[in-house]
Amino acid sequence: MFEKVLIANRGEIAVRIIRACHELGLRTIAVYSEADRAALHVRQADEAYLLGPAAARESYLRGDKIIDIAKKSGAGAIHPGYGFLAERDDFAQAVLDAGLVFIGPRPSAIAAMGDKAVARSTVTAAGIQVVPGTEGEGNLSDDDLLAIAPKIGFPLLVKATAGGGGKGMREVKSAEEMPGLLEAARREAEASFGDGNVYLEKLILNARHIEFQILADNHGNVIHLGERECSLQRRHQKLLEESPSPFVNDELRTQMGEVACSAARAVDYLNAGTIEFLVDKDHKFFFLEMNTRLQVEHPITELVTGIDIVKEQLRIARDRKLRYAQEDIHFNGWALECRINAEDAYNNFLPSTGTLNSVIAPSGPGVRVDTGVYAGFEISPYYDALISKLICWGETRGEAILRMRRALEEYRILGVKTNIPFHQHIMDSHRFIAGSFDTRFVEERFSMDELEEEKEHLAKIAAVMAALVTHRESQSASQIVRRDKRDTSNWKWVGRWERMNR
Amino acid sequence: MFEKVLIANRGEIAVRIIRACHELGLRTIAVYSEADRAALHVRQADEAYLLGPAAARESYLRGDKIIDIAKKSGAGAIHPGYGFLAERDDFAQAVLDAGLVFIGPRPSAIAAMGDKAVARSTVTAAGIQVVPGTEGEGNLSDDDLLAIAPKIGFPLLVKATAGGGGKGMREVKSAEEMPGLLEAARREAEASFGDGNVYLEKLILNARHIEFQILADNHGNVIHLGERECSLQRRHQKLLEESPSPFVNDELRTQMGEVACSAARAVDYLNAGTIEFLVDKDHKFFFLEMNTRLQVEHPITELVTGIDIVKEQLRIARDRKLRYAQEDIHFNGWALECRINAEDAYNNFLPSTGTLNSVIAPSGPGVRVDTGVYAGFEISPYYDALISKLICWGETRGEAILRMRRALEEYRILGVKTNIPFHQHIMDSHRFIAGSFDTRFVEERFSMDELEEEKEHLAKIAAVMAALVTHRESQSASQIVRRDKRDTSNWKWVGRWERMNR
Amino acid sequence: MKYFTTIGDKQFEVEIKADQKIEVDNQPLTADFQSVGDQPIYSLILDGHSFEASIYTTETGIQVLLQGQLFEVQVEDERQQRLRQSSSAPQIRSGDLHIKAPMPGVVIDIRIEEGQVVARGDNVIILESMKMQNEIKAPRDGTVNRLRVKAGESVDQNQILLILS
Amino acid sequence: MKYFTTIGDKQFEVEIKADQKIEVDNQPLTADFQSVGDQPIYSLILDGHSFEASIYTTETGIQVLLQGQLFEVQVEDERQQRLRQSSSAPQIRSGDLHIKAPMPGVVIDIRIEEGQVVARGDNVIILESMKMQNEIKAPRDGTVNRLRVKAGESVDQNQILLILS
Repeated sequence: MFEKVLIANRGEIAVRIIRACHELGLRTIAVYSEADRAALHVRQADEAYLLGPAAARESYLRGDKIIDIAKKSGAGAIHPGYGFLAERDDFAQAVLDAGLVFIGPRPSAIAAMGDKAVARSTVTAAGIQVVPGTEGEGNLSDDDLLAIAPKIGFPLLVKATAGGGGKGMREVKSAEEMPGLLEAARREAEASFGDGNVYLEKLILNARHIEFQILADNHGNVIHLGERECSLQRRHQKLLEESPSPFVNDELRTQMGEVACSAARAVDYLNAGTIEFLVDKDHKFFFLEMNTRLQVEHPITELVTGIDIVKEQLRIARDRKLRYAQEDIHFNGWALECRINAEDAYNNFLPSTGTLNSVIAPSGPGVRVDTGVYAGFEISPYYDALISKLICWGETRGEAILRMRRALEEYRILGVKTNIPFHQHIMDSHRFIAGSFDTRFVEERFSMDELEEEKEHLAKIAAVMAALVTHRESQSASQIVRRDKRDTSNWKWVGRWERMNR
Repeated sequence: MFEKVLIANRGEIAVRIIRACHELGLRTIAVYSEADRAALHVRQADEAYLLGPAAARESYLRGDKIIDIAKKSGAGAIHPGYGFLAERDDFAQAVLDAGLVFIGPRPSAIAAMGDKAVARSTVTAAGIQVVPGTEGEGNLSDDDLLAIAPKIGFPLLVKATAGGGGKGMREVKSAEEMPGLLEAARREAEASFGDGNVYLEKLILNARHIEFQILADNHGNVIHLGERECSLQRRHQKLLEESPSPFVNDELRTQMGEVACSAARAVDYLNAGTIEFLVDKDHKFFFLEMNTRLQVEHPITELVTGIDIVKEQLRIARDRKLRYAQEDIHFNGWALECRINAEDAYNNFLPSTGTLNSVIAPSGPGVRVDTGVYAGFEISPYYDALISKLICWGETRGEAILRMRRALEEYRILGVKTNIPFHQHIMDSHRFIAGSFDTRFVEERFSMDELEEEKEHLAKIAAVMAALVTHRESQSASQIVRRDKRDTSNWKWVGRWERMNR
Repeated sequence: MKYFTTIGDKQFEVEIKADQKIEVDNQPLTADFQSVGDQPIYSLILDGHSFEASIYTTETGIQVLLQGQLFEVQVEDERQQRLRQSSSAPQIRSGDLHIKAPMPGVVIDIRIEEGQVVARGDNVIILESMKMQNEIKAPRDGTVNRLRVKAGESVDQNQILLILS
Repeated sequence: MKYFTTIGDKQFEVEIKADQKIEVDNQPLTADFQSVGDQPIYSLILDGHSFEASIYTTETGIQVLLQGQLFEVQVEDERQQRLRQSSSAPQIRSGDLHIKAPMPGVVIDIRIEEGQVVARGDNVIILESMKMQNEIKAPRDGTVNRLRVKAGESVDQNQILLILS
């Protein structure tokens, strides 16, 4: 079995995987682009090889080069992380063809779940309810889609069949605006995935986005590790996740968990994966899609189950039997994850790039930070904006929220703007605290400009600080003049002094 | 009940307590010396008041000032942390007299356990076996001690009755050397505690230092949270602790835990405390002393029991009943703590002071860092050398060790020398991995100069790096000269260039 | 030294005296104000109350990020206030406004043409960076005077995208 | 450029060529060597193998702290090696040695007197700092030429404690 793992990724997830490997005594190989020579995953791995220029298509998407490096360096396995090549069945197949272990599902399962249209028909055949829409058929023309749309009903969603992460997705409110939005979705899908195919899905109102983590071994065992609540999104990007969901009771969890395991079995799934559901206000749930890889938000499940998912991935890839049966999985406490992005929360969440001048990460009991950056590292525009994941555990949801509040307040990142203030507002939001939110909450019922009443007195403090900074700047400006004078001869000093006091 | 807590301490433990308070919605008051204006506990607390100059006796030991600040600022309670005023019964009494809550035991319990001679007689009366020595009597003269010593037998220990932390302690191998060592111990005890009293204790060979965490509420409940293995010490200073102890089985744990609870009951104990035992190679155990306060190494117990000890302290101080009975306490996995000190592991562990230029703390699953410092903070010579506590949890002892290894390797602290290399050597030590060590291990059977075989190839790497640094320095030195020339006029440049090339 | 500060519709008068003594709206307070670790983070202990904020000076004022809340503060000293008050008419906003790229990226789409009239908040350009498409909005009403980029073009941070007049 | 390095009884010849090419004992290797974040931390990728070390230049050589292991490395270039090899006799250690305080603290005890002969490793002074008593040892054999501090005295870092000759 393999003793050396190549990690075909960068950023926090590459660091996360390296840590798991080292803790299992496995050696690690990093790959990196020219922009990432100083990145943490390169520094921490046992070996590191340059892939190419910064642009992903010339580096982290170069599956051929990566397999080549794996073979030359004696890696026995490749872990793809998430994003980049993680859900490319052709890459997974090429890894296997090269005689290496792919730490993830079989290529057939990636393919079946990767085409969202195929995925829908596959799980429907297994008796699983999907979100109503264009069932089972890919490659539909615009004319077909425009004809089917009124039968599904508006509002509906146009989604890329190869999609993920909200790319190539458009919400359509009426038949009139559909042609333009179809075109935009196809264009974005083509640009993002090299595949302009789209399908339609009914837009379920007041829905929650809830997903189940599953693990499947090579010996026929499939278990789930409970749910993650991922409803807090902005432009279809998840921002904050929690486990368990305040919306899911034991009965619903058992039902949904069983369906999640069935969906995984339907594609003969192997390794870690996630089944995403939409849940309506009546607790009715619909299969949305399956992510055939490690998920960004996997740590919250780790904190409530005590299971290290990445280590389980490695064990499964080494052909081990799962160490847990479903009845061994117990949920303890509550976990929240805030995705800390280099985005200006006060300026329309525009990405922010630059060198991190200072980073003081929160720590202490119940706090975990997964990151790939450090003070002195440069946040470049080439990759996504995720700086770190701040994960807090508490005995109860209340404790987890209070802990997250203090952790966010402790977190100092200087050099780029971040969305930490956004998360602080969420943690103060009465709706969030009450657990009453859905996928539209952030965009429709949340504002960064609202000031909680108990924070109104801070305006005065801000005014004092601004005055003190202004005062200090004017003082130090005049001090520089005064300091100068000591270096000059007396007659100069007199002249300058007189000019200043005129 | 109180809503505002004054923390009469500094450094990592002040930060730890502030975090617990904030997570319970309590407001916090920091106190600080002139050396600590920029310290993390001052930055994080809701309020902060200056005590006085850097020296502890003019700041953190000024109980009168601290109580005064508590009263003026409306604090309802004082948490003393560890060290400084934590085990001063007169301070605890003064806090109560001022109408405030002391977050710790009753003054009578502090007094009973604080005088080690009284403590020994008290627990002996409760039927608990103590380390043989001068029982129950304080204030013994040198003549008395010299007369008793041969009856106890050599080697023995001279210990300060007011002692702790290895101060005022001397090991005596023979009657001949005893007078001089007695004098040294008394002098150190007088300097450290203002009390030159000492007592004698038999030196138990091949002993392990194992302590039990206990919690006691104001409603008659006393429970223990299992043991901590603290045998890895240098000059009687703990360096690395783990929980559970590889030496303690379930039966011994139950026995020792019961004795620990009895010892606490013998002094009508309240709040969190620790009973220290010496355990000989035959699993026979002896009461050593009780620490009537929060212990530095409390986090390892938190990680294996899931109980937040500082929050329990606050709840107990608010007169709540313990939320756990003894049968609710379960031990899960294994935890290690490395004390990261500003000490040069390669130069006789001499303290190292200076400004921290850069700090990259390890993070990720199972890693906790408790600290009071950050990049830019100055480590001053006024207080102890503890920079942070690196705590790792694992499902098994093996996983915890492997995780600690990778966390130590990730940890970067620049600006002062640290003992991180010491901990790295320990984690590589076969004896430590096998769990076969006692309190003498570090001093007698451990060397920083030993190089594990698998690290021998690193010498070549070090040589390459040293050559590259030398090369770079010589290159950049010549570059600086070249850069200069652009700022000077041509004739100067020619002259300089000629001089250089002569 | 006296400073007049404005945050939205709130105004505070801050007088800075010697030895950490200040007055806020004539209320005397003790202010221990320090920057932390040579970074634009400031710690303020105001009559014993401890606050910490990131503070940036921008073209439009001083931004104070305090407990997750961003305050845009205008600060004037006495001389500046006198000058402003003595100018008879309110200042008329005029001149060209350069709309710059807030980050490096690729221009994906241009929603306006030269000569077009735009309103504050209109999307003018879509810029792709960090795998996200970002809408650049007009910061005020105006006419597109010059367009300086083309769709598909790579731009650096702070590169001028268009000029609004 | 060729460098001769010594670590204890091991010797390595490191030749630095252009474009990340080096030779170690005539074995050609590719070395990508960079400092990280403007700190004395260096990342080396040597033929694909990634190492990171803290490196300090001291009076006695170069200290490389690598995976918890401290290596004291002597580095000479060709010219320095020639010079050393051409000097007929081994260099005689001579002159005064200033023993300095490694950290600020208070002198608790002085174990020697002026004129006393000490051996390498002897405790000469006890310095209290960070609540700990620390033994200052003689770095080599010698005679205490001058004692510059008294018991009870506070000293700064690098203050001279005594002179050994």
